[in-house]
Amino acid sequence: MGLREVLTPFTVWKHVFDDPVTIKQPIGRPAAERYRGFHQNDLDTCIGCGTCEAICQNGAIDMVAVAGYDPEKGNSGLKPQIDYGRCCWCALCVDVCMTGSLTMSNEYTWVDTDPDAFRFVPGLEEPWKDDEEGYEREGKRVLSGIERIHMEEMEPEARIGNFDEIVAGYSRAEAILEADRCVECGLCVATCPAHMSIPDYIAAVRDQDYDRGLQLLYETNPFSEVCGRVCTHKCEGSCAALHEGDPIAIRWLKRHIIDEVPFDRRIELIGQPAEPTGRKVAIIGAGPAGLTAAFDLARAGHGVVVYEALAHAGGMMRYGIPEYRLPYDALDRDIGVIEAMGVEIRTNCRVGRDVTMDELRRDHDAVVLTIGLHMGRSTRVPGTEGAGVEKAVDLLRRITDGEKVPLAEQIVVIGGGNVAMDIARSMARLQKAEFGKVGITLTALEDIDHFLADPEEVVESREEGVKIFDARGPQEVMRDAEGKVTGLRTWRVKSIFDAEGRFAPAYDQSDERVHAGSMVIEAIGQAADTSLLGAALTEALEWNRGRIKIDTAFRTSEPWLFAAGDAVKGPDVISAVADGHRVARTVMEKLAAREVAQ
Amino acid sequence: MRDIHALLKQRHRLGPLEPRKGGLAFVTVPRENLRGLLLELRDTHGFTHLVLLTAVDWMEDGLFQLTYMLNNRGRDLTLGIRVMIDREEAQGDTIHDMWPTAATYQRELKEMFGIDFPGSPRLDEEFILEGWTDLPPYRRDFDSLAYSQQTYAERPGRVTHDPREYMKSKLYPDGV
Amino acid sequence: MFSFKPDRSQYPAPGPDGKLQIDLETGKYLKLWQGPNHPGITGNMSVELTVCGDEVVEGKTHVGYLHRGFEKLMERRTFIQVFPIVCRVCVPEPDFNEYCYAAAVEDLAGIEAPEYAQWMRTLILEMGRFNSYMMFLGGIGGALGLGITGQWMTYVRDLMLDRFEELTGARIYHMFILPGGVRGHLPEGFEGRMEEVLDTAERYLADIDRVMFSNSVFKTRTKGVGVIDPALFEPYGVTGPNARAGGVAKDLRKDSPYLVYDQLDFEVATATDSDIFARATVRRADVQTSIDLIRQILKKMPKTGPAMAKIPNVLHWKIPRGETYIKGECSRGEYGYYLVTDGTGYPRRINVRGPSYTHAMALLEHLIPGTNISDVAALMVSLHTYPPEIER
Amino acid sequence: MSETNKAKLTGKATVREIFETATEFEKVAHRFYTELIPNVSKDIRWLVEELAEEELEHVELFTNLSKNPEVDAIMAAEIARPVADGKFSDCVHTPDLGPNPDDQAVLQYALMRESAAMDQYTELAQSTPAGPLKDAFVFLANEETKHKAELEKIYYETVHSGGV
Amino acid sequence: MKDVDDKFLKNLDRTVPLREELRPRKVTTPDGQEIEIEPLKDYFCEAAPKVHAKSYFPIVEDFYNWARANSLWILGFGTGCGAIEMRPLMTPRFDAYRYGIQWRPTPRQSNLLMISGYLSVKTLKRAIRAYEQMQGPKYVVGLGSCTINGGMYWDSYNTIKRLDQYLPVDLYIAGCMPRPEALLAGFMELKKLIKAGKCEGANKYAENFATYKANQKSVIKDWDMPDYNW
Repeated sequence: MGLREVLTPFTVWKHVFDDPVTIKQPIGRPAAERYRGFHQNDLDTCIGCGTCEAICQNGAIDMVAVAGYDPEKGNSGLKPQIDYGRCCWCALCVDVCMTGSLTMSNEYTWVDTDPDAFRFVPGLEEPWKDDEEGYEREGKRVLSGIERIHMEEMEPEARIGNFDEIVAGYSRAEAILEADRCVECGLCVATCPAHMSIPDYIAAVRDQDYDRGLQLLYETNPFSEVCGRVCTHKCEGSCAALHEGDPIAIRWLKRHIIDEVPFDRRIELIGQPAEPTGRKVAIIGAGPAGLTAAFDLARAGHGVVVYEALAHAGGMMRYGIPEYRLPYDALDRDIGVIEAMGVEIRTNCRVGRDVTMDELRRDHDAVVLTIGLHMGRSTRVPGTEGAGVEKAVDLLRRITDGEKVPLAEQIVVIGGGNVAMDIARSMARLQKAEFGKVGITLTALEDIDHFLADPEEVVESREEGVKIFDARGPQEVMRDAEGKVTGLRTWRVKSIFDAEGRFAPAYDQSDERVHAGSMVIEAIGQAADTSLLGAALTEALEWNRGRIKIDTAFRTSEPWLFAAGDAVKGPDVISAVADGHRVARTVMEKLAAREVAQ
Repeated sequence: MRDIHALLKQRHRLGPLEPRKGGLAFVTVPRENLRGLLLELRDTHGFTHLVLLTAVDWMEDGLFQLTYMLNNRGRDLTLGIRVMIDREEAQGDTIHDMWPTAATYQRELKEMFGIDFPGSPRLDEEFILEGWTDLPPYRRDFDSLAYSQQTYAERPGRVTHDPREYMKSKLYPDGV
Repeated sequence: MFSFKPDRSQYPAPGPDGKLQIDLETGKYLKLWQGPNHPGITGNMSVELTVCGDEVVEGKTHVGYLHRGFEKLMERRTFIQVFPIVCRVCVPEPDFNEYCYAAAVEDLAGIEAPEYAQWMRTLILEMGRFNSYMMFLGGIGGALGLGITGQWMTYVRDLMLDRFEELTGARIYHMFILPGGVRGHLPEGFEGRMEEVLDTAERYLADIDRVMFSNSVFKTRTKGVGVIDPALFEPYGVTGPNARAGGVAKDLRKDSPYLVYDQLDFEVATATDSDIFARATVRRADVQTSIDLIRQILKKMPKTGPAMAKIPNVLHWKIPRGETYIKGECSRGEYGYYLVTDGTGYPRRINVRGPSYTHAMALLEHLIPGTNISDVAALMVSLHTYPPEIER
Repeated sequence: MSETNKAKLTGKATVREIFETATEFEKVAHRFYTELIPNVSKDIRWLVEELAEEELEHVELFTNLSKNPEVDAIMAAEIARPVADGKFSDCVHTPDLGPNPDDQAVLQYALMRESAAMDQYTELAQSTPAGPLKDAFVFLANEETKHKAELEKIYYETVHSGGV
Repeated sequence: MKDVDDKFLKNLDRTVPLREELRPRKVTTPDGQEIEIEPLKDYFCEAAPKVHAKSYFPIVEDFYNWARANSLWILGFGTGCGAIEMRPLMTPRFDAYRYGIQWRPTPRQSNLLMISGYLSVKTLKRAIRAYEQMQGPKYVVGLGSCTINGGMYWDSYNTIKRLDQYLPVDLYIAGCMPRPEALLAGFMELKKLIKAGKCEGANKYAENFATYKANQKSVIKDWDMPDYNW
């Protein structure tokens, strides 16, 4: 030990005149810009999906109801309440948030004598509510997938000219990847008219437990194979994932489950119907509503006869939806399961012609009317009377029946709904086969943003060579001297809806156009053909703006008659299925009540 | 690693070598072969560093897996040696004579899993827990949350709602 | 010069059960608890000393005061939910837990973190190492009554915490290294502010050299005290700076390069005496290495790039059955995570291998007999042990 | 509205007289729809009933207005908000009502009537010098346009977007 | 989170026997005498704590409170993670000393016990002893989520969930862990409370002594101390 070692430490005395490093005002010193401080939530963006609650490893988050926020489509109305007696500020809730509404401020001081005070709903009234700084996740969500797994489809060149199914369906690996994206919030269930257990069957896909998946499907929907292809999938419009990416392909996953379970196994899985009750129910119309009701009633042991005017069961699913969207064998399998439950379907049996309503009423304990909308509307502009002008629903029916339908090299379609797309694309296929090229012009009142058709239908139609003229109001079907159709004269529609989305058309007469074509197809509204009721019953029934009046349980004003489906409610397959369940329940309640009475 | 495995296999009943990336591999041996294997690895093959000793509870199979992780520092090889022992009469062979530090691991295993290592020093002394009367907590049949809820009071008054059920109750209470 | 060299042959020997063969009631021996509430203990743990005069004849480490049952809690949490709690295993250097856990999950799930994330992780780990050494240098001075080192080093550590805060969003538990990558990118101007901190640190370290390492009192009290015989390194599982102080130039960053250490240029510091002083100087040299590494990383790391690899939806992330062990060189030695998965969404077992586990238990208990009571604190601090990683 | 109707109106000298004449027209329309009710099938009777109801409302409105001393102010306020006619005219082709018309035919007929009335009043307003009389015609044209717009909405819902 | 398994039933019957060296017994002293010892009684005082009455004159009490508020001496017992954020407070950058706050090594010199986060059962026992050894009036501050409702260790078998069941808590500071600045804000709030005479934790402890003891004993199985030990 030398003197040097004794003295050296003293050299740091030089710092004695340095400025102190002390922070003068430490209390409330601003934290870093990214600091993970107390939570903030944009309540108007928050959809109450509860993903934050699910990921919180501390069990710090509760989903609670907050005044002024009610459940609606794709929004549960619940908001996260955070317990700062649990939170660890890991911000996984922020990272996983589906909408990005949950963030953090850089506020960090909260002192209280009451331990119960540390619970709050961010976004309501906390002092740091409007803090700009604080932690937000960088970029988009990374904790759950944003991009939808691509669905393999036929190329436009390959699919035009035939009626083969376009969509390939997911492979197992693809389905698992897509199912993996689901966060199981369940917001979609309320939106689905049939309230299918969507998160549960997606979980079944993930677990590769297709048996369970199929059972889940059949609990709420006997037309899962149909819906897996052509459902309007409103559920996907309320999917939490759509806020920062693509919604989960719920429809394709449903189809995937069905694709993975062989037909025989299906019947095995859903099990045998209950013991026969001896009760009989007649159902008029073998469409989705009627057959769903038939399925439910048959499973409960009731005898069900379905009367169908056309040659095959399926209703609009068969006669309205073209084969390239819904192959007939897929539909046949769904109907096959229903028939396996003991449902008798009498095809080519038109009520009012082959059997009367009175007979049905006499021979059955209840009659359910599910006749759909099979009558096409006409614009009735000048020139629509006569040859060369057809209605879409009629043509689609004839195509399904394999009839030869009138065809022209250049066809003008009026309408912007799914039926218009269906007929345009069907005719395009026939044209391709007949003439080798497509010549379809589609005019619609609505502008492209307000089309009633699904966006993908519009895209695919265009891919297939359909020329779409949106916002054109039909004025006249032009005919030449011999009365042959030469085209459609239209005016431009400047705007079609007012600010509230109500119909308020404004035409621009100066922008007139003639769409050439030797055939015009009207694909606008549809109506129910209620002539089968007969004059007396029509007079006896209560009506509601052109439709048979029903109550919430689908009872008509006649105690023995029930009505459901498009004819009374609409507008799609899955709604018809939901109606079918509901009407079946009402019928069963009535039958049970009679049982008790006797 | 494969060379050592091939060499050892002649004298010990080794399972197949399960290599992972970065000089790491796992191998299973029967309990009676363990000490001999460890000795040989330590003295002949340079696996002188006992990285860790721990157990995995395979409750469904009625087994405990003891994992002895040895490291050869010179060649940067790590070998995880698995010994499966019966869960009901959980007993292992002490190796504190080879690595004194193993006594600590064995004390922990005794306390946390209830695995006995006869001959290991201070085995029955309390290590981490104090006054513990329940099942050894790392056993999988010990439910931490249930124990916690039965023993310690939580702050009451919290309620949560499942979004799906909540929407059902508000939008379609009768199910349709 | 005073030298404390007791005659060990006079001590009672422990019996086969490990218990000391002494009769406390003879009055010759006294039990003395150092900790858990004691300024001369590292964290919340205690050493039960049996003393004879001011000479310690036996020391037993008692831990468990911080036991939260992490390994049990991890088994109850999904793979993403484990992420927030791993860092709590070690308070002063939490990032190693995050890295080891993330790397273990990535290994078993077959995910590769992007390059940017690898660099960022390295940066975070070096910043954490720097902080840990600041704690050490402050602590070792404090244990010997040299209060100023603690004051200075805590200040410098706090400057680094400010950098941590702006980078990761938190001061202590950064929770920045997610399985799959890291949570974000460097904030703007970070390099400049970091350079300021490193400059300040170097200035303070130069003062530490003068006030501590050149201090005759410090040298006298640490040189030749608490010597670990290098022969004990293997049996007692001594790793890291504690082993390097005894001439074993082993450093996992060099020997088994992980992250981007193979692209960085650094030397492994060693010493020969294996005493408290040597352990302190090795760490002093390591701080400088960390400072250099941080500078190198900031210079070499890519400016942009994805921070996260694509990972499955974390809410139902299942990992196939398997087991792995991920290790790294933390400021105290070999830190490792042993992860066993069983194909479900929850880990089957996670075992944390903290270097303090061997250093503070078997090794410390071996070293204590024969020391002076006043040296116990310094000895314990010199091993650089953090109790939470012992009991978890 | 025929030329005779137009002639009836052109001769009127006071606002009150104009309203009384307009009321007469509405009464005629109301009678027409009321008589049509039994002729249509029950499922579309709601439509004809609604039309009759609307005409009756107009009758009441005009009657009340013609008695109201504030009529000028009310009219001025109303015509300050001109109602644009969107000329959604693909439906305004006089249909052949026949003995048992369907809903579309009834709607088309009603639209045609409202459209004609609207044109009539507009024309009269244009040919009348500024003053209370012109205001009265503008007001009436506005009323008919509003009514027509309402009908157009029903038409669109029934014919165009009905069904799918 | 996994749900609670109903099948799991806690083993409630077993109690931990008192350790050998704490049992009453006969020993021989170094000078050869045989004496009876009862360690638990010999080592500790058994008198229960008493409620400390306020001064009759409010102005005197106010003065006391002012004095108490301005000398917060904290027991330097780092019970959990939060302790690491107290270190900056003891050093120049945040310098809590300027507010009359300092850290003391022994309970006998302290009047503020900071429970820095979670408490394992083993530490709870020491914390209770430390608290009971402190001189009144004394205060307890709970740091972070863990002291409020269990924090991230809400399902741990070894940590308590609510500190207020075992010790009278005067103030909580939210955070995991709270920053030094938040701690300072907490101290300032505590000072305000003390000055207003609202920090009656020690008296609360004396008044509800039986309840606190029952709660403490329900989790500390290894109860090798008398009910009150100071």
